[in-house]
Amino acid sequence: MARFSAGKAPFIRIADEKNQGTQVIMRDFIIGLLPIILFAWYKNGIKVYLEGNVSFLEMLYPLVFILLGGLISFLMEGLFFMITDPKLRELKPLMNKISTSFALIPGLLLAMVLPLYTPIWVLIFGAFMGTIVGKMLFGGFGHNIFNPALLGYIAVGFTLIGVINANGGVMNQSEVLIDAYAGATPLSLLANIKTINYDQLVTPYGTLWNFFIGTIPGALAETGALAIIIAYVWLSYRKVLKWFTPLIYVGTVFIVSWVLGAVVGDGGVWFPLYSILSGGLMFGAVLMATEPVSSPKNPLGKVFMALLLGVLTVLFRYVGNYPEGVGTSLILLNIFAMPLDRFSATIRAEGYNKKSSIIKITLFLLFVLAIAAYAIIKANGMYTAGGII
Amino acid sequence: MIVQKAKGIHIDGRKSMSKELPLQDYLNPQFVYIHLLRQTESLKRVVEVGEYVRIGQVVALREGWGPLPIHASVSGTVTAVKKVWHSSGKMVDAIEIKNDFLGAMDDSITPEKDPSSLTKEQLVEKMKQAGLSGLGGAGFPTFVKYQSKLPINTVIINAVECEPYITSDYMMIDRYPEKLLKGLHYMMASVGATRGVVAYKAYNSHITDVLTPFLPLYPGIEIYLSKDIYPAGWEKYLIQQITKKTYNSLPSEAGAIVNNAQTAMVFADMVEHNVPLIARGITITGEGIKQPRNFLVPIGTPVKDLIEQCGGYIDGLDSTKTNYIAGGPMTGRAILIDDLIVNDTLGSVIIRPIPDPKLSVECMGCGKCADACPVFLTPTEIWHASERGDIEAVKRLKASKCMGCGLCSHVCPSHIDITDFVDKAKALIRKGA
Amino acid sequence: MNQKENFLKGFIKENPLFVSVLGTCPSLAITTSVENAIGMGIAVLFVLVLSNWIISMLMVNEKMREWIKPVRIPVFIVVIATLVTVVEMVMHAYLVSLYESLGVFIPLIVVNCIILGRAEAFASTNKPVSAIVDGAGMALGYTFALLLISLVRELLGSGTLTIWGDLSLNLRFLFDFLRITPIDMFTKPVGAFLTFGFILAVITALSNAKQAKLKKAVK
Amino acid sequence: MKAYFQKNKLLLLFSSILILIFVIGGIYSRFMTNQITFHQYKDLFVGTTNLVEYTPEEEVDSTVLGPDTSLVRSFKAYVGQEHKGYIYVVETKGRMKGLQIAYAIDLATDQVVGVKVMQSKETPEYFSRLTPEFFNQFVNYDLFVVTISIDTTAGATVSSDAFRVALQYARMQYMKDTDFALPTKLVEVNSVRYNTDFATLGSNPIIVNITDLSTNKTMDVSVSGVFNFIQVLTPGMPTPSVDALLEMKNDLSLNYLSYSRVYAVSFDSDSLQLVVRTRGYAGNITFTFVLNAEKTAIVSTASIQSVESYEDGGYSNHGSVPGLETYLLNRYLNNQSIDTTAGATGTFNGMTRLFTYLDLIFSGNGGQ
Repeated sequence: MARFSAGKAPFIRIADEKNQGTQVIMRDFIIGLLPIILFAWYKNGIKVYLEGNVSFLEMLYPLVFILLGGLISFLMEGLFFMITDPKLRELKPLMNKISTSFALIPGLLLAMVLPLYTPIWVLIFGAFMGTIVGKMLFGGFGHNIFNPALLGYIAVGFTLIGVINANGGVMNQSEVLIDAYAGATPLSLLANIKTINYDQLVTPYGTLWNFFIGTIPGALAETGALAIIIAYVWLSYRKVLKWFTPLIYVGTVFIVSWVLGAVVGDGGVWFPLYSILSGGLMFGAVLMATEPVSSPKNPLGKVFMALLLGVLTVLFRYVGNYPEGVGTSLILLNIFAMPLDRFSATIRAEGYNKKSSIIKITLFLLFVLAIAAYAIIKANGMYTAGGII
Repeated sequence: MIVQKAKGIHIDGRKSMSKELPLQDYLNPQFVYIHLLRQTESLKRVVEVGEYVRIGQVVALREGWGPLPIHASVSGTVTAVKKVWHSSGKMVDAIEIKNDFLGAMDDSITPEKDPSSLTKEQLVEKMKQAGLSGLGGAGFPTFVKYQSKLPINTVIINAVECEPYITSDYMMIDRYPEKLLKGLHYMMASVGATRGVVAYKAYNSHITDVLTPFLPLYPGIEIYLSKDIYPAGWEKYLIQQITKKTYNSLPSEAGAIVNNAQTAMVFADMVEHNVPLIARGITITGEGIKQPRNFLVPIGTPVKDLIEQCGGYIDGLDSTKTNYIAGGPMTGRAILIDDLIVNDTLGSVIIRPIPDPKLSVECMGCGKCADACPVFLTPTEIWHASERGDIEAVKRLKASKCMGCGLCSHVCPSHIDITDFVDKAKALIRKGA
Repeated sequence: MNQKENFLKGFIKENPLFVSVLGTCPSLAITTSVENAIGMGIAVLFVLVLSNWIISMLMVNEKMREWIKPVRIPVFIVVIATLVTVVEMVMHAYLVSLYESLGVFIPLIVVNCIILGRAEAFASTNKPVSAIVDGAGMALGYTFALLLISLVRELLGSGTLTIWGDLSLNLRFLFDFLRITPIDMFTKPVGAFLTFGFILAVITALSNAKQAKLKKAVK
Repeated sequence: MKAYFQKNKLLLLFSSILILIFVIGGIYSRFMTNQITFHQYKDLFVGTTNLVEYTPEEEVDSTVLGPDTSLVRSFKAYVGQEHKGYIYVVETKGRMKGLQIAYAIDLATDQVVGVKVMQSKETPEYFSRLTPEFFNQFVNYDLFVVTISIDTTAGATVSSDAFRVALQYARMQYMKDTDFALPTKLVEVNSVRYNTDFATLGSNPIIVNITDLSTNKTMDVSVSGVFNFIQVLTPGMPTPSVDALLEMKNDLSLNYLSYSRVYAVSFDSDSLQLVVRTRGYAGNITFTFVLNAEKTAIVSTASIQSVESYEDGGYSNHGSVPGLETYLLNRYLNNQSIDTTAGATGTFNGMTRLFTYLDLIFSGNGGQ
């Protein structure tokens, strides 16, 4: 007699529908990346080509670089599966496995946050640190503590940035320095002059419109705020990411830096705008902070994480030694994602109107406020409003 | 999203397929099988093999905290006591009755002379005599609710049918609108409630049309239109929406009783004609059969017969390639063989082709389950905590709040049976406690 | 167990660093160059062979064993510390640069788990000859492990291979040929942990595979 | 062997693709880097068709020019097959470390033909003051000039001085790479002083003691505020050659720049009017003082001409220009202490220099 009972309720699952499920999420994610990739290609390749500065082969390079990043991490994951699991040495099971483990994404993202003209071996090294060390050694997709792309980026950033600098290239005048660390990006300018003044921070790059479009120095794809916003709209429409996480993250940075700007400088709205449009904030908020595996699972936890990310980014950016604080705060909060998840899940399950929940939420918000206040007070001593002379 | 208000998810109803044809009577199956099981309690058989039984004759007794008599649904000879499948997935003893197609009634089935003069206690007694238990799916003995010591002022008829596919309540109300209101009227009388509510989904405006002519006859009865979301028919949700009150364990704390629509109809029959629970409406639907429709059948009818009545399977499908879902698709149970018998809690059978095996994918932590949960739990956290065996954490995460609606599994993009893991966590609490 | 097996077990089967994971602190700290690994290996070889021999001589008699047992740890420490002091002084006198680069890790051999562990687990219950063979095998296995780590770290970290003193191999041309540069990270503690972890993983995977094969053969 | 390939073909395929990416991608990336380099440097050397990077056989001992100066890259520039010149990328320290400047030097004429900033961490505010004129002075700059002298840009002195140091380095490297040698020195500057004699102070503001190496004679000459030769003061000495005087000017502007910051323009002995010019932040500030008969103190200030910048309300609230100058001058005249004025360091420095100068010439005349 056949087995009497089969399968588990519910029998209608969204995942069974045509345009749902894990693979569809991956497809949607890659579609969401397209505008950013195209922007990176336009900024670093096509635009320079149209201005007549480079040859056709050179024009293709940014695109090839990003795609190579994806391919490298794909191959590495495949090799890892083949070496560790004898069952996966045939093409079909291997492809099934890889297609459900988002193999392309870490490499693509990594290539997008690295400067153009990073040597290929550095890219391979970064992909290795991200995919193998950061993802597969932790148990594969779904078990990684850190965002693989971010881990690769940090590994490259802390060990091989000199190599990238030595290879760093110039294509046209607007991008004398493409490298995020080398010193010509808006944020490192701020870190150098420690002055919050529109004429000194924004005018060298034109207007804030250039910041929005993305024609300012920075890594391959991180400057294109417009392209990232398009990706954000698509990804939240397809429900690949929760719409409020990037919004709260960017909003927190906006508000805290507005206060910071008002305390130190002239308090104009340009400073928070400058703050959210420069560096990798937009990119990190939309594509890194929403990475599902390494961030809290429940909505309240996501809100908590986004708030913390916002204030920590301001703290690391304006008070720390390095010009960019997005990567550091992300990797720090990746570690705390699990406790944060448990903390917020308990509050959520108990109900917000319970006394204990109110106390917990209040304490958390006070903590966030304390960090923000510390950042502002500290920055007040470090920055000046800056007049001429 | 993150603000805590009652919520749910709209699921494609797929109800139209079984609404095309009207309710069909199928009152005389060849054999009926009366399961000797109600909820989790075994019944005491009171008839012997070879005995002749009439419709409405007591054949078994439920004992324990909710004692009920169980009645024969056709007249004929008890031919055997054998093990048959129950929709809960177990094999249980059942009384097999061979129908003699005479329709002989038991003596107790006589019209009541003056139903309106019955007292509360008499009505509750009738409820008990009818062997009435919740026809919605839980199978909870109905009279127990009406013995509540707390004051009850609202009786709610739950005809929401929030699960997809199922239309039996809708079809039954369509045919017997007055019986529903009568049943509700008697139910209100048996507990002294002043307010009666019939709740169903807003898009079923047809029901409003058929009920409206009878509403003036029964004072205190109103209509509540619910949103088209799942789980709108959840008892707690319904009471919260209608009475604006919430409760912890029992609906009576909020002064309300919720009953299924068909329960009310059976009760109306019982009060006026002394007909106990012998038949119910059932939906036979799904993509796997030619003509889905609803039936009014005696309890104990084999589903196989009903599938034949529906015109059989679609081309290229036979019973070996078919999945039979007993109950709703969200909370029911999939069964691979058609040896299924209609019992008191089986409101629908959905026949679908066996789906392809799915790739197993790791949890990617998208958090859609936490987002969908109507009681604001975080299923992944509960799952991890129960895997660690951390009972304290499971308790802190309020796993006991879960009502098993299945939405978390429903929305999971990775085909993970999260509902199952949460059930295990709940079992862990029970074991630990 | 014959003496050959006794000697060889220290290399892979019971490798003090990779299998028992003993004495990791000095191992990770000093493996920035091959020279350091060789120097450390020689020091450990000297101390381990002699301490094993002396301790097994002390404990060879049943009566002595009974007598020493309650105070055996102090006794072992005294023996080892004496030997380590000898090594330290000799090194300071004749191999100054090595002495300086190994630094505090030479005196710390006293509390190295490998030496005390072998004394406790093997030398105190075995005959002097076996103890010497065991000590030599273990020390050489440890050296082998150090060499493995230091080879990777020095090659990737600074692009050279310093074998002894001036005898060093500059492999920068290889890097230049491949258009890459040494990865600074490998000379830092991060690189030590990464290298150690990867070698550990490979060795564990290999031994797991071997055991699975054995199990299959038995079945 | 064949069986092994059969068994592990997928593994081998994946590995070989990875190696292929490493090799071909590496070559592509390398090619790209070379292309970028070419695009970066080609406009330095007009008509260059090929750049070959090389490591100099002998590097300059950079400690001469300070620890922060070093050669980053060096190229040989070719037009077709013909070796035309060199490009040196020198890293030095301006206001910040890491200022990289590339100089292209033409082999045929020993001239600097192009200069370009490759990387800078300087404050854009100051750096943007380096005008095209500043860079144009490098075009066809003759390395044959004995002492390198470039006109610094006001407000960006430190940054523009870095260009001089880097050019010095590039020239030293160029000397090592080619058989280029500097010509012999024509003149030696021994000392520089201000003229404190009111009789000649207006016409000969600065007096330089030089040794004309061609005739080996030591003499005093007077130069103007911008180090232009005026006349020989030591009697009986021949006027040095024009080349020698040019070299002297270079040397002065290189090593004695501070003397050009403040100097007397004229002195009228009848009206006792002394005109002194000092260098402020934005330009020259010219004072006209009326002195007492003993020429030891200032009686009154006739006029102050200033082009200092106009901040709203004057810097540090001293009223409109020349509010700060007047304020400081009054404090000086009343023997009050003079503190740095925040936000007006340039003007303040100019004023203190002026006071030192005034002290000098008054005390040279017996005053306080």
